[in-house]
Amino acid sequence: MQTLSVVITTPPCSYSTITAIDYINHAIKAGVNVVGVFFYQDGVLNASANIAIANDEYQTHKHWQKLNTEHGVNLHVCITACEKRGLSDDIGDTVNTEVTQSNISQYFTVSGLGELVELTAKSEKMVQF
Amino acid sequence: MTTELEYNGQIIPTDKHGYLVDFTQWTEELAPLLAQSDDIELTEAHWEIVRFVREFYLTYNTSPAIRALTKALKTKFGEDKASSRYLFRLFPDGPAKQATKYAGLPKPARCL
Amino acid sequence: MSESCKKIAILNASSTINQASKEALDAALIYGSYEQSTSLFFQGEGVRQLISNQQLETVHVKDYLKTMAALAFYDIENIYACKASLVERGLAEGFHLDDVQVLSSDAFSDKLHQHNVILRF
Amino acid sequence: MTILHLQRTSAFDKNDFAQCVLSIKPDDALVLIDDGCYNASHSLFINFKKQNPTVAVFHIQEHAQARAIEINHDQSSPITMAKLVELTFQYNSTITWQ
Repeated sequence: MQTLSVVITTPPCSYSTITAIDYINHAIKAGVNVVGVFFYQDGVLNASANIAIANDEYQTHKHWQKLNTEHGVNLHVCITACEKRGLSDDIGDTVNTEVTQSNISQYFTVSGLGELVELTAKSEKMVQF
Repeated sequence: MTTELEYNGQIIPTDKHGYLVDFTQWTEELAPLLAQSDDIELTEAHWEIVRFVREFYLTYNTSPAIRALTKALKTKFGEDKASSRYLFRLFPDGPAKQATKYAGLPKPARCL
Repeated sequence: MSESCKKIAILNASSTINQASKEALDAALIYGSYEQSTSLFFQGEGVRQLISNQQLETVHVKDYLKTMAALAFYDIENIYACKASLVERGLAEGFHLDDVQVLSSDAFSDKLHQHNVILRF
Repeated sequence: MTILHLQRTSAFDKNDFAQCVLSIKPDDALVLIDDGCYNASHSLFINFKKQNPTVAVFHIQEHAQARAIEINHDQSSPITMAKLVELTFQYNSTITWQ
């Protein structure tokens, strides 16, 4: 089976991201094993749990969700790139509070660049969008 | 969890993970205080690494990831002190994480 | 991961004072620290990252260029710059790194073609 | 080894395409994607075609259509996204010029 990983560096509101999702869906349809998607640079913004896009526009975040839930595609975000951009899985982890919260969508996995290296090693092809 | 250290009547701010906010405020006297929060008493072996990591940071503007650290240590101290086993014995939570803290450096990026 | 003997190329295409350039270096360092054979390529605006005497701190940008001097500790030894990009910008080969190989467009592309994975930032 | 070049930006806007054409070898292929389709009428593309008549060139048909770009089929072959997936596996590596 052909294996593929994809690196996303474009934000959710960029039309370029639509092309990436389209490409991944076609890869799955062709029977390619999509090992994982790695979100880096502004691409990590796709993982925000707070994205709201008007109903008559392309629902980038829902398409990522679908790739994860229906096709089991692992969506990895670089946590360092996330935190720089206001996305975190431990909001509230400051003095006097034990509660940690996350503004990263549950369909995404908090990872580091090490995961990019893993995906590179595990996939026949790596395509950047 | 504190967000500052008090030393000699001076208040030195730290981040929520206990790392100094401003690495230029570090002095050698602060290292044992920083190590205390992890229940570590600094020995000469610890100091070698702490000083080395600080020098690395001042030269390259980054803290070395574990592999780069061992490689750099090998050149200076030889094979024995450059194994990650040796380093983890000194810094059980991870040499990159702990040695940088005691050296007054910023917390290494979580993904590195 | 030791079974992987892929060669990784990080193609740097952004100018110096640009978050993308720093994040590209971070990615390169990670590949290096996982013992992946990694090369750095500088082309287009990317060649500006190699020029010496830049003072990033003047505009409050962390001087990540200093980190490039540590590349050898990450086993990153192949650093290539595109000659045409330098010439086009009127830049002399005054680099802050010693081991930069300046290559013609053809030779630069030949080197790129020796890599299995190419990421461009 | 061979490279599949994915050109996503327009040379009328950015200079990625100028670097892309310098990097293409005879056995590589070029795919115009997204705004990359605009390059079909850019002098860089026209010169590239003249100098490298044998290099395979493709464009994503829907991407050209969306932008009302007419591309002469002897300049570039229209392909679908499904074909792009196939191409990914026919070349050793890909570079995304964006």
